[in-house]
Amino acid sequence: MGKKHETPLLDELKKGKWVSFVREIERAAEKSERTEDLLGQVEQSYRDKVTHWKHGGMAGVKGYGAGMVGRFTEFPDKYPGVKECHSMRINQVSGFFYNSDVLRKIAGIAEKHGGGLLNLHGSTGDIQILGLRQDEAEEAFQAYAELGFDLGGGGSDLRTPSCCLGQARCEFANYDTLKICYDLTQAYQDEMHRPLFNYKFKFKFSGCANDCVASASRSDMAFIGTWKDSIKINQDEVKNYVKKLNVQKYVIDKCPTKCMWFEEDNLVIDDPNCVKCMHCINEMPKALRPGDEKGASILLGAKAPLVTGPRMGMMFIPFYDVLEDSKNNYEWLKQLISNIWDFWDEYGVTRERIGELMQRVGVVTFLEGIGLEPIPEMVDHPRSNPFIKFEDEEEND
Amino acid sequence: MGKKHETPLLDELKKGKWVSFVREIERAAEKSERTEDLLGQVEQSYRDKVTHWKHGGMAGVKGYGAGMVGRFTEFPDKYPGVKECHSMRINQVSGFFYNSDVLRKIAGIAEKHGGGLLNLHGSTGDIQILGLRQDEAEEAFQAYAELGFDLGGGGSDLRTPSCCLGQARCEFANYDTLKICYDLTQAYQDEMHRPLFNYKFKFKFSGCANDCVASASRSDMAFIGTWKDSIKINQDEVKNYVKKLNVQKYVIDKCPTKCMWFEEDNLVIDDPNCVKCMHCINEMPKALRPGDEKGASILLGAKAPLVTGPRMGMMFIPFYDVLEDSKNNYEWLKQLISNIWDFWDEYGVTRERIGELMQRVGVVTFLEGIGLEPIPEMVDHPRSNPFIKFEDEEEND
Amino acid sequence: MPEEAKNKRLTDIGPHDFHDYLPPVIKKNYGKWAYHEILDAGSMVHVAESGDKLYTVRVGSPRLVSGSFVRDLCDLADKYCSGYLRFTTRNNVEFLLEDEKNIEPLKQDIAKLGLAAGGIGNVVANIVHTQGWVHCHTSASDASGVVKSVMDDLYEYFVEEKLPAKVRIAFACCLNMCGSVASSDIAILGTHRKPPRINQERLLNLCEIPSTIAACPTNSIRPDTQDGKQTLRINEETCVFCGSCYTVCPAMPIADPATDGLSIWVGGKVSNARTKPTFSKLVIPFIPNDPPRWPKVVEAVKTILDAYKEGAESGERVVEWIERIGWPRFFKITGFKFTKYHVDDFRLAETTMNYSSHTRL
Amino acid sequence: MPEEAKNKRLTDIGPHDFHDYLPPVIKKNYGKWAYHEILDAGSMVHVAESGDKLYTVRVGSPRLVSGSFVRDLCDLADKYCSGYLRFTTRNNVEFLLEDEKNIEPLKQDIAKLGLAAGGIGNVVANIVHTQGWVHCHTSASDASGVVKSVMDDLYEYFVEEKLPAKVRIAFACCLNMCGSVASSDIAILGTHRKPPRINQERLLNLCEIPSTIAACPTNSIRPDTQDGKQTLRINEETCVFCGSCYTVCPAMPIADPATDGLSIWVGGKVSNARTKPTFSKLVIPFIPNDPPRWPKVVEAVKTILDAYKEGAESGERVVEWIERIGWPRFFKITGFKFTKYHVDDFRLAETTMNYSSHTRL
Ligand code: SRM
Ligand code: SRM
Ligand code: SRM
Ligand code: SRM
Ligand code: SF4
Ligand code: SF4
Ligand code: SF4
Ligand code: SF4
Ligand code: SF4
Ligand code: SF4
Ligand code: SF4
Ligand code: SF4
Repeated sequence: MGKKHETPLLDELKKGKWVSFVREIERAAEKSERTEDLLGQVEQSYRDKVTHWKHGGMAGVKGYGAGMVGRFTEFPDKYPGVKECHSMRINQVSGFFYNSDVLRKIAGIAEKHGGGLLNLHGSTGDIQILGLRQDEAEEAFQAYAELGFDLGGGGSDLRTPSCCLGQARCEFANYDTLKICYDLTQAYQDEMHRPLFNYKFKFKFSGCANDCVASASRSDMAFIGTWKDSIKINQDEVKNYVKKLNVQKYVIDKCPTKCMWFEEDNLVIDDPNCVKCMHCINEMPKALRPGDEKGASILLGAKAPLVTGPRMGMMFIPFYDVLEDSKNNYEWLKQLISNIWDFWDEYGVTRERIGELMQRVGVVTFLEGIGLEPIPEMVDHPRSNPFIKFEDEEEND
Repeated sequence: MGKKHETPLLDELKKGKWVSFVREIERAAEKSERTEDLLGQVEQSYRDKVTHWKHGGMAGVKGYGAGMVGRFTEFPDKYPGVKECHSMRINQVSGFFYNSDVLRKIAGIAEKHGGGLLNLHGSTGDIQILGLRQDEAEEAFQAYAELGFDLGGGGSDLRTPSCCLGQARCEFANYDTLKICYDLTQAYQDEMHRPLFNYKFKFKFSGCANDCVASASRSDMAFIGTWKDSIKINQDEVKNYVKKLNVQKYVIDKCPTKCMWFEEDNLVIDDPNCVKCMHCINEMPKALRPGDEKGASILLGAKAPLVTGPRMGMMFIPFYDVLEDSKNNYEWLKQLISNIWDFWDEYGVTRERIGELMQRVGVVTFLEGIGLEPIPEMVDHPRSNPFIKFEDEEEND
Repeated sequence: MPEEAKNKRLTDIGPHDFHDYLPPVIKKNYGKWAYHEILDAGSMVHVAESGDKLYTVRVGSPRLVSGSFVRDLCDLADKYCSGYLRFTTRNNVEFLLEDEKNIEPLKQDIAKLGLAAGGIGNVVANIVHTQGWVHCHTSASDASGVVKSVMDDLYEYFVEEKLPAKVRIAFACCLNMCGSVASSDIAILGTHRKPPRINQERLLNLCEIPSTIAACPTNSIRPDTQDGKQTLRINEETCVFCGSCYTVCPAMPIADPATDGLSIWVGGKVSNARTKPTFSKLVIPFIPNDPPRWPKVVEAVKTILDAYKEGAESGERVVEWIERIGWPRFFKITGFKFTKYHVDDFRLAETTMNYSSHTRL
Repeated sequence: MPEEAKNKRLTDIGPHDFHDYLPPVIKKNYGKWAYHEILDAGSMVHVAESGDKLYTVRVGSPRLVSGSFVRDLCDLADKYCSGYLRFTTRNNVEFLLEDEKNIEPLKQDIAKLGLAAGGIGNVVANIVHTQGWVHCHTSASDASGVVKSVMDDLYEYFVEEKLPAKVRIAFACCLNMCGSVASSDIAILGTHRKPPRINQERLLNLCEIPSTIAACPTNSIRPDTQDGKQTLRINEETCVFCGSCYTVCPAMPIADPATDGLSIWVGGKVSNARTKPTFSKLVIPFIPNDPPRWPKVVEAVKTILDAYKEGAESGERVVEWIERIGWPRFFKITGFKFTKYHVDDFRLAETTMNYSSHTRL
């Protein structure tokens, strides 16, 4: 089969050992004329060293303000197949678990209604289907819905929550990341599909401080598993590790609070001083395990650099008892979320993420607004400048 | 002898084991009526819980804009002796070395022309003589001058430089702090006595990173001794320390760059990774000594909190060869200082310290202004936000 | 699916319930895993308290895949693990096996498809990345092409555990940073170097003046009038080419073939293991776009990785290594030039300076 | 002094040359010291490469001293060390002895004068402080009185080495911080809590409007007119009571007997030993003035010192101890209350937050 567009530059990217995305576009193009045009346009970008997509343009399905990203080529005549080349975001399964049956169907719909190309997965966690036309959107959407899948977030709304695989396969998980991710996604369908926020809002759930879903740097509200009681130590296994690993150098000396040491052959941990960083457990998973009183810390405000610089999640709730609250349909958490969203709604400006709002109004004002008390766990250290805004009630201390 | 003013509150401060300043004021008051009034006024402040000094007012000697702080009481009728109660700043001897002869004379002048009270020393380092009247100032000044002492700084000028005792008694000193402090003070007499700067400017000189004159937090230009080559190790003495000290725990584990370890019984230091923090040398002064290629780091911009928050000195010159430059009458250093003062003069605003100016215009602009290149030693880490202001010349990199 | 549902338009059903896709061994041992062991860079085993074992074989993916690719995976899953598979948070594929004996044959089939088993343990993980010229309008560079070029070069580090610790590389094609660029061991970032060009006509139709002004991190956008019409003016002296205005206002394109390219960042980290999460820091301010294979970018990443491999102690992430040896030495070892661009000049710039006498000489 | 000099008015002669006051043993061994040993909290010996020894006896001073005090010291110096003595950078007196045998008799004479030998090694050093009600117009509290009260209570820690490391305490009577308050192990700071009161009449005569406005860290001062005359207005909502305006403009007094007092800070450090220099951090936002002996301030300092002595490992400065155990535990142990005032809200506030999941539970 002759190629519709010559792609000498892209062909260079079929060389080398790593699996080639060019080969993948070509495989999709074999079945889809529009993807042939996509190939052509990308080749032209490689030649011109510039993108050839127009900015924005609408795409979506009825009753939803989110879930699709509109995309139009600058050269509809040259590449008519990508005159419209929208992408559709399909909410992934918690933990990205699938079976072959459903995956084949997902791919099938992408081929039937789109360009046969998918992102597995997008950076937020959606299954992305590339190359849809607006007039096919509804049909594709319903096909996925019939398979039991809905659209993900987009625009100024709650973005598709995602999580690490947690208790499904990981011995480190301190709470059920898959379940809370699923439950909250279901609870906030309206907030996901109909953008009414000032800007995007992201939840991510990691089962422990390793943060395998990078929640601390990429979500407005990050849940990071932790525990309250003591690390469980299997001293026999410790002794086994000592045989093969320099435990002093690689484990103990790297504990951030220096709260562990050997007493004779036994490993001792000063648990009240442990910050649940996971390092020792990572290094000796057979010997050490998180305690029994498990839950999650909640960090707020992470985001990408624009406009005021990149932000990491800031500690707000040192310990949230996920399991207990889940029995109450997450009543406590939902109240907190609602307080946050209300405050954001009232005081935030357009295109201001929650982290930027916190920074602008000040953490204390934000805390008062959402009904939390300041605690030392929130700060790296107390203030070092003397410009204290005393208030009247304090006068007669 | 009956007391002129009753001081029941201050009398409470004569109790206790620590030497009492009240007793000192009283001893001075025994010989000085004005100091009796001082005692009365301070007692009244203790009663009223508020200072009773007026703000400012002039005091000084002819041809000098600095060296005295004017002070007037709110109650000249009640405490006529402190109607005027100025203080005079006498430039200390480098390293605060004196002998009994000169000290007695210094005290004598303070008693003859002032209230007989001194600060040994003021926070900047001056000998402060308290309780002078303007009409006595000239006489007191000349009396000190005849003793070989001049006034210190004050107002918007170069403040009295000060230093740790350095090579006079300390084995850690990497350059002659006393000499450079003396030489530069002499070189900049005009800048000290006739305030023409935007605000104050302070030099302080510490012989090593222990910074015994707290230069890094209290001087616009801090000189902190360091060395370029290797720490000298006396392995025999190391072995002696090992007998009495847990060297691994208290020395090696606390090295900030972890650049030292034992190889068999010998201590090994990866000197290129040593940041000359002094810790190991402090702990084992008999075993370890700074290298031979000695000099100083220069840090700029420290200051007290007002107006933009407290600042520590910022690394600008990792290594300045003090000894070599002193042979050239400090030609290199004086050029740098002149560049800094010129830039400050041109771009600084009134009451803006050099650290605040650097912060306001940006470090790179400041570097360009004073003729230095940016080097990685100046930063804790390179930028992490992506807002790079590329300039045209870089275009075709 | 019941009949009435079929005829009704389905909305707000939410994501599929994950329970439906968990393999039986997971369902049985959910939340009851005891420990894991890494077998090699391509496989690991998780052992449950019950003694049950789950074997995982991980396979690199380009993330942008065809339906055929998906079916290839499904075929292998059917053949070796009852059809169960998952994707990782970094877009790798994981086959979930109950039978250890299937690992080797599966790996052979994987190789036959031209794919690589790997990515587990102390490896270069799959590069998290974004759309680039394939789909986005703001990109300063392509995404997939750079990633492919780099991964070809680092292939050995994906398929074998040869590094002191995990190395996470991320790519984003513009400062919006849809990848994890702000906090990766090594990050590659699409970078513009010219101010946006204002299209006065389109501006009036397409853009909201206040939100465009508010989008600028450096306050470089001011309202203006031209020929009596309301428009915007850009202060080119202060513009930092971030493209934020273009994101909000399509009438201010910023991409420029002659001056766009990439910057390189290192030393970010998200995990809380040992040290707190930290951002990536600039090491190479700019490398011009050089498609199709961006050799200088590839070389830069390799230089960093080689220096890291050579210098880091076992268990040290990139940032931990650099902080131990110091940034001056990092620049010396890699040969990268330290310039004024490396000195932060944004909002919190002053907090990035060295306030101490600590320095290597 | 030559005749002509006597008749000429002397100016710009600069400080006395230090060489004139160095004892012979120092002159001989200048720059050639080999090591030192601390003999007890009041004395130490420095040994030169030549083998020569210099004994130092350190004595606490209130800094604000009378001529008689100076003569007392001089008499001792004459008796025991040929008249040589010096002051330290923290205002202690040091006698510089060549003969070890003189240490004990000197110490006895010191005791007779009601003075204390001490301050060397792991002690509470003399408190660096400022003028207070004795001489300054901005003070929110007295200086010497608070210092005396605290030192009486901590006396044993000055005369004996009982602490894990050196503890530096500093006092400043206002936010100008003429003492080292911004970077001390424990700091006591005079603190106002009401906005300045503007005296309209004096304002016009005494103050420069622009520099007064510029003096404000929170931009709380605005130009205003009253009865047609130019004056200033203070935004009391944003004023942080720093007194900076009063420093520049005498017509805006801020001291207020009813509301002035002290705040307590900990964990600052200037030396570069081990860790970089760091600022003191707020622990008690406010304690009302309670002369003559400020019992609550004394108690607060003692509480901190006791907790430190109990909890720190040998060699740990206060900040190193707190960072090891964490601020939450510090507040728990001391019983101090963590309030909204502890959360920074000034310019760089956001850099003081905990951006991690690290937390003690
Ligand atoms: C598709 C996706 C990249 C990918 O290749 O995977 C993506 C693509 C776009 N992102 Fe993103 N973002 C994607 C995940 C992210 C992430 C990562 C995450 O969610 O974990 C981030 C960083 C985290 C964060 O939110 O801070 C991210 C930060 C941004 C930003 C900057 C937001 C900010 O507050 O600074 C923008 C700009 C905007 O929203 O206006 C943006 C905007 C965009 C737009 C819509 C372009 C634009 O100018 O409006 C891109 C559409 C590209 C296209 O044509 O397909 N994208 N974007 C990701 C969503 C797929 C999915 O649903 O799974
Ligand atoms: C006397 C002395 C305190 C003492 O008891 O020792 C002192 C006393 C005053 N200082 Fe100071 N400062 C003294 C050392 C310091 C230091 C410490 C140092 O130099 O090492 C600092 C902090 C370091 C620094 O410079 O940043 C210091 C930072 C200030 C400031 C804040 C400067 C700033 O940039 O933020 C002011 C306010 C001003 O200058 O307007 C100030 C202002 C004052 C004034 C002149 C009051 C005023 O409002 O103008 C005080 C006069 C008090 C009086 O009546 O005697 N004083 N002042 C010290 C000078 C004695 C000497 O010459 O040896
Ligand atoms: C499968 C996955 C979770 C998922 O839900 O998909 C996962 C799985 C595991 N992670 Fe992870 N991590 C996964 C993404 C991450 C991420 C997120 C990311 O890279 O974007 C991080 C944070 C990265 C960062 O800090 O920048 C992450 C930081 C860790 C760490 C901390 C490493 C460190 O020392 O900093 C550990 C602990 C360890 O390796 O010892 C860890 C440990 C593990 C363990 C050993 C947990 C376990 O017992 O099962 C799993 C296998 C490790 C491996 O791959 O070597 N995982 N892990 C993700 C695989 C991504 C991939 O395909 O490469
Ligand atoms: C005499 C004096 C210098 C002077 O020119 O007057 C001095 C003298 C010595 N200092 Fe110092 N330091 C002196 C003020 C300082 C200061 C400044 C200050 O306190 O304002 C500092 C910085 C304080 C800070 O970090 O906040 C200082 C931080 C040090 C250190 C670092 C301690 C640490 O681990 O952080 C050492 C090293 C040590 O003690 O092991 C040190 C060590 C020494 C040695 C052992 C140096 C030597 O070999 O002679 C001297 C005797 C130590 C002692 O007193 O225990 N000196 N030393 C000062 C005595 C002040 C006093 O009367 O108490
Ligand atoms: S974040 Fe923790 S619980 Fe989740 S997969 Fe990673 S290591 Fe396991
Ligand atoms: S989890 Fe981290 S902080 Fe806690 S004991 Fe282990 S290494 Fe230390
Ligand atoms: S700063 Fe260094 S050289 Fe100077 S006295 Fe202190 S320890 Fe000695
Ligand atoms: S001086 Fe400091 S950095 Fe250098 S080896 Fe000694 S402890 Fe380490
Ligand atoms: S990083 Fe920028 S260019 Fe790339 S997909 Fe995201 S918004 Fe588009
Ligand atoms: S590119 Fe960025 S800095 Fe430049 S005008 Fe637009 S928003 Fe402002
Ligand atoms: S700290 Fe303030 S009140 Fe005290 S002497 Fe200095 S300027 Fe005066
Ligand atoms: S006291 Fe300080 S904050 Fe208040 S008005 Fe004066 S300068 Fe401004």
